Amino acid sequence: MGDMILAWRNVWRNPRRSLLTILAIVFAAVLLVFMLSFQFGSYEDMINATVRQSTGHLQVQSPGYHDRQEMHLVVADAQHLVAEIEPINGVSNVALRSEAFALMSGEKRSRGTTIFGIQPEKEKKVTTLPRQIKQGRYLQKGDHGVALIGSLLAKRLQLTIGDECTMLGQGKDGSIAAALFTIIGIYTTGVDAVDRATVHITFADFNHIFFMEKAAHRVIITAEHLADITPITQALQSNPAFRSLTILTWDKLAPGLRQSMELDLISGIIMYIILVVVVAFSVLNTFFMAFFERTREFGVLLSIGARPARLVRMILTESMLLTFTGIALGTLIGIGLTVYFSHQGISFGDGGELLAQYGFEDRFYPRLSWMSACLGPALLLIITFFTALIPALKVPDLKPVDALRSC
Amino acid sequence: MAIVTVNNVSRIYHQGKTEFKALDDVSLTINKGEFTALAGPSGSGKTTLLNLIGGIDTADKGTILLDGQDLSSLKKGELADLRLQDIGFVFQSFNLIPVLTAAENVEYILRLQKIPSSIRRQKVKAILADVGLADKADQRPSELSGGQQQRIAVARAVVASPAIVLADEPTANLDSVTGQKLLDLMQQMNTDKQVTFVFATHDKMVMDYARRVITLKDGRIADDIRK
Amino acid sequence: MSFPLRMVLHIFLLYTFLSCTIWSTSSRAADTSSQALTILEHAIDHWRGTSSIATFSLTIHRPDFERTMRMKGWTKGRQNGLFFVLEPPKDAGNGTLKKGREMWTYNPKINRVIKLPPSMMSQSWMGSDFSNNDLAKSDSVLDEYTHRIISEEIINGLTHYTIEATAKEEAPVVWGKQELLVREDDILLRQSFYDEDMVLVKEMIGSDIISLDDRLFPRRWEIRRANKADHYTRLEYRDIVFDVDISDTTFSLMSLKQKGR
Amino acid sequence: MYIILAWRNLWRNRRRTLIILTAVIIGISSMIVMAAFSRGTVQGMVSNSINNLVGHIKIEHQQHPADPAIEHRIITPEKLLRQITAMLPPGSRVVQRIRADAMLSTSREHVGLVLVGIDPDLEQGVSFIGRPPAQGTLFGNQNQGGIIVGRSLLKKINGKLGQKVVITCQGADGTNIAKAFRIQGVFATELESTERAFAFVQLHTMQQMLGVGNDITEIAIQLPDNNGNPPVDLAATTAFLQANVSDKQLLARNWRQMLPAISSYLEMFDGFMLIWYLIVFLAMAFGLVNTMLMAVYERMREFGLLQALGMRPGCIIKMVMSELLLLLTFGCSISSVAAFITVHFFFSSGIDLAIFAEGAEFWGISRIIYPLLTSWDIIAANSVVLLLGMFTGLYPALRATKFSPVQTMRHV
Repeated sequence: MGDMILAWRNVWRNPRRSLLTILAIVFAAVLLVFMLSFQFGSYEDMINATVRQSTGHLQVQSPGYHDRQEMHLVVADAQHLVAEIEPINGVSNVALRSEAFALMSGEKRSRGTTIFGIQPEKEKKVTTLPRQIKQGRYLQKGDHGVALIGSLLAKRLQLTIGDECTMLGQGKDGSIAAALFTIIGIYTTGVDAVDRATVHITFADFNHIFFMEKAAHRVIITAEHLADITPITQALQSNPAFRSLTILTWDKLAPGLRQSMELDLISGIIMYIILVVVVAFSVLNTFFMAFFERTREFGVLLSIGARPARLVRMILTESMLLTFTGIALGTLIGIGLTVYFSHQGISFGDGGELLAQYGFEDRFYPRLSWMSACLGPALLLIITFFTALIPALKVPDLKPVDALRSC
Repeated sequence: MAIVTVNNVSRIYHQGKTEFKALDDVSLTINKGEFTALAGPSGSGKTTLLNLIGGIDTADKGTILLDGQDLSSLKKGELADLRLQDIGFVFQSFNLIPVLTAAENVEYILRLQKIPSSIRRQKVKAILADVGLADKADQRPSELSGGQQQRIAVARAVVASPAIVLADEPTANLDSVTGQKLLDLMQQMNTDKQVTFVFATHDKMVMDYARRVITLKDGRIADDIRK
Repeated sequence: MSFPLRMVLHIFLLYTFLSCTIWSTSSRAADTSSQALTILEHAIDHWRGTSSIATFSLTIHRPDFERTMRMKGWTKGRQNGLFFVLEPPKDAGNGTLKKGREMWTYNPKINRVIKLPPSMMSQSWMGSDFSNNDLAKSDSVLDEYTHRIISEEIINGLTHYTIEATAKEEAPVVWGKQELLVREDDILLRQSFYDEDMVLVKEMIGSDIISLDDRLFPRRWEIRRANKADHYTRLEYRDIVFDVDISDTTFSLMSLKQKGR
Repeated sequence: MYIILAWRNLWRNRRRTLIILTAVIIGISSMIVMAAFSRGTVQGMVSNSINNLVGHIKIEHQQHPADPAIEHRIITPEKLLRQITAMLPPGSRVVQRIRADAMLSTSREHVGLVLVGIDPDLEQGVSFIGRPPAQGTLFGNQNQGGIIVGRSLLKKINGKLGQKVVITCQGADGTNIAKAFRIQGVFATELESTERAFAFVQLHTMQQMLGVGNDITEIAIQLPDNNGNPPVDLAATTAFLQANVSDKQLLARNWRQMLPAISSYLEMFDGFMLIWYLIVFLAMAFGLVNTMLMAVYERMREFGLLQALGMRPGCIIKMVMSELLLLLTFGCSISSVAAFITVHFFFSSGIDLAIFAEGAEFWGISRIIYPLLTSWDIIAANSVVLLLGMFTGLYPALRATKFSPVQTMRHV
């Protein structure tokens, strides 16, 4: 018969009231766990979407290339570096990519574009581009003399599948780089800048045309998980082969991305705090009622010699038991729900198409993590604790005689 | 030997602007082993006096010594400890904690005293047997009759061997047969274990049982009769 | 004109000039303006001739590499030019046609003539420190600027005029001013480009004056950005003939395509 | 009668009523304030996009969207402009523009951008360039050689007011054209990308430069202001224009067609808001039911007595419900006023997202968010709470009728 049991029994003195209170907390906990998992999940999707479309989780570049994409700022022996990177734990894919500014010309029109040299078989694992091909097909290993072209650029140059286009630019050494390509695929990413001014060719073609020798502009590393990025970075930094190179992580490669997520998270957290405060006020009433209807009992307890602090502790224990039950139940249900939907995914209906355009999955998958499972319940716990404190702290003011007299 | 010494105690209640002297310069002494009743009509100040002796109310004037200790010199926490160690309470009604069983209610005070659980259990068992409710140990107060509840209250009051047990109208909500049984029990405690009892009551039966009856009137001692 | 005679003339001119500056500073501006333009026109015409056919090498120097191309060029007047790469083999056949301010480029690998759109005009020409614009607008220093002689100096007996060309208000040129150093015998020795705040941006320096096709001529030209010592392009003439009769059809898209093949 | 009784009953336990009232007020006012901010954000996004040289309706050559070359232009638009103006509701604004890809060069930098020829006087209230520039001035008619560039572009080229820049572009005849301009004004917009993408010159200067006479590439139409809401008859007006312009080469599109992503987001937005209302309401509902239950149980004897006196269960339900209705109405009105005050007094100057500037840019939202309070949101939030709140009140009300007179009278 510990105080705990006493408190637990007190909780169930008015089962209906306690149940409703617990339900309110369960509701808040379920919602917080699920929504936070959902938010974190979508952040990971966002990171992955960006990462897939362009940056990768990590990149190795020549110093200065990130600020000014000049042809000659290359990672010299790129293939050799790939062999160094691939065995590192947590690395799921290493792709080489080069890019150059060049003049693309169709029959009548010309336009300055960015040409990407990619390794199709490796990019395929990380890029959303194959899914965004609206006409024709994606590049394949061994392709030669063929190009993928953005849909807006295609319209502008009046090109379609099977048409020839020419490309004129400058090689790494400044010499003239020119080539003739047959269009085999047209993509729409939904990002106008990409669709309007980019062309993709194979890495091998690029190397040949732009006299890159063994070099590449970017070594793009994709990690298994976001958490692997730091250890991979450390592994690279300690490797002498990378000493003269720059290692950049996704948040530096896409600076707006992190802030955009922070912004979203903060607005989310404001919403959650409002929610929790509303729940807390609902709960506060229960706590107060439980306190007032037992004033006389507290008088008896004080009379027989219980110290006020003990009673405060007892009341807090009761409230917290209620809260804990709610939070525990809610967290469990929330986790269950999250796990279910993390397999099932949540469809956004019509919105899905919109998202797909931007390289997102048309289904969202909430992702359970320690953070998403604990953050909401912890917030709930803290706020309800302070809520419970309000009535509990009235005990020391209680005079036994008055308490005994109250009905 | 004096357990309680009340010296020139006054207690004034304020109700709005009007003053009400519940106790007016009262002095008395209660010795160990006494079985005393504070009598008088409603508002005569008997409950106030009982509360003052029990340390759950404080005097405006005068001193109260309990077991030689001046109650007014004690802080809130010390007062609570004093009540815990030296005083047992029995109230008119709603005495027990509804969520605890009979045994647990009795045991609770021992827990507060931090007495080891083995000793606790023995003591509770013994005292429940003494009050004749050994078979009701695991019942909740709501499952007990009024008389049984008061017996448990008595058990709780005496289980920690306090210097004095204060009972405020313990028989008020009982029928006369049950009330008598309760008084028998307390009398037995008094004779067998030398527990000192002080009652605040206007029940004639209690006064009959008492060996000393102090009658209060308008906050003053009108009469003090030892039988 | 033989060398000693030229020298005498020079000294004479110098004295006259100096006395002019002393006596009539007020009338100098108008005078030097037209004089400066004349000097410049002569210099540019001297450099290019009414027409020319030249072979030259273009060396592009960067901190981490150096590359040399051998080229051949035809020019006619101030408007027309045609250039081809002869060596190295991987660049051979690449051609550029300039007509007025329009430029076309030809690449033998893709066998196409492509007109350079405005967006490409600021890109470097053949990987050098010349932009396409530098080529297309090479004579803009005459039309788009106002000129004055800011100093004259005699070095080795030859007067060197420093001409300041300030961009006209409405002129579609990015430079705030140019400073050109022209020797009295119409040889352009240096052309410096300044931004609007009159801070030096890049410089083209001629050196190694030799006689080519009976014309004194700086054989070597270097163009470099201010503050970038190991970042330059060097043009060296191998041989050049001036004032030859070149047909207008040479400067056509057809010939750009044919000559490159 | 019920209302007075209900009012008095409500205040029998002041603390309890105040607490649940606080919960309701926090709930509803935060619903509305959050809605105002979200709507402000979205509205900002929409108006940014519309102001971004899109307009409510745009008319251009049908090839121009895909291939914005100068040959896909609107030839001699005077008659067309008159025709269009006649077709539009009064108060509409019609502007003509000409745009072309161009290269902006200084002695050190070359930047590709879209050069737009505008009539600055007409652009006021139609696009961002109609606003007074951040620095410098808009060009008047006499000034032919002025150019207005974006703040970010100015920073990128390290330029200053009065500096000369050279614009190179392709003329109508295919030749390269270069022309010098002086930076006369600097515009600032919500989006950095816009500040880099556009530069503006006088419409006729650009027409002259390109050699196109009076031709233009687009006509943008701003429909009359509809209290901050997009015009309702947008689609119809667009279709009407498309059907009735005499030149069949032309294409009329409204912003919803031009900005499908924002448009579909906007369509989902009201749904999102309703979900948010529901969630906050649910959080509140548990407290509501609990409070009403307490209020009912506390008065068990009273209800028993009333029934014993012959009150019918329907009346008891009515009694409880009117208490709840009163509580909710009271809460709703206070919250709406509180939300109104919050939005109009505390956030009248908006929230500055400067520290998240890049993030805001990423979402395409403004750096400063101004809350937008609409009657829809106030009504929707209040009705969700009132309707569903009354629904939750049914349970305690029904409980109250279940107290049998005898049973409750015995209960102490």
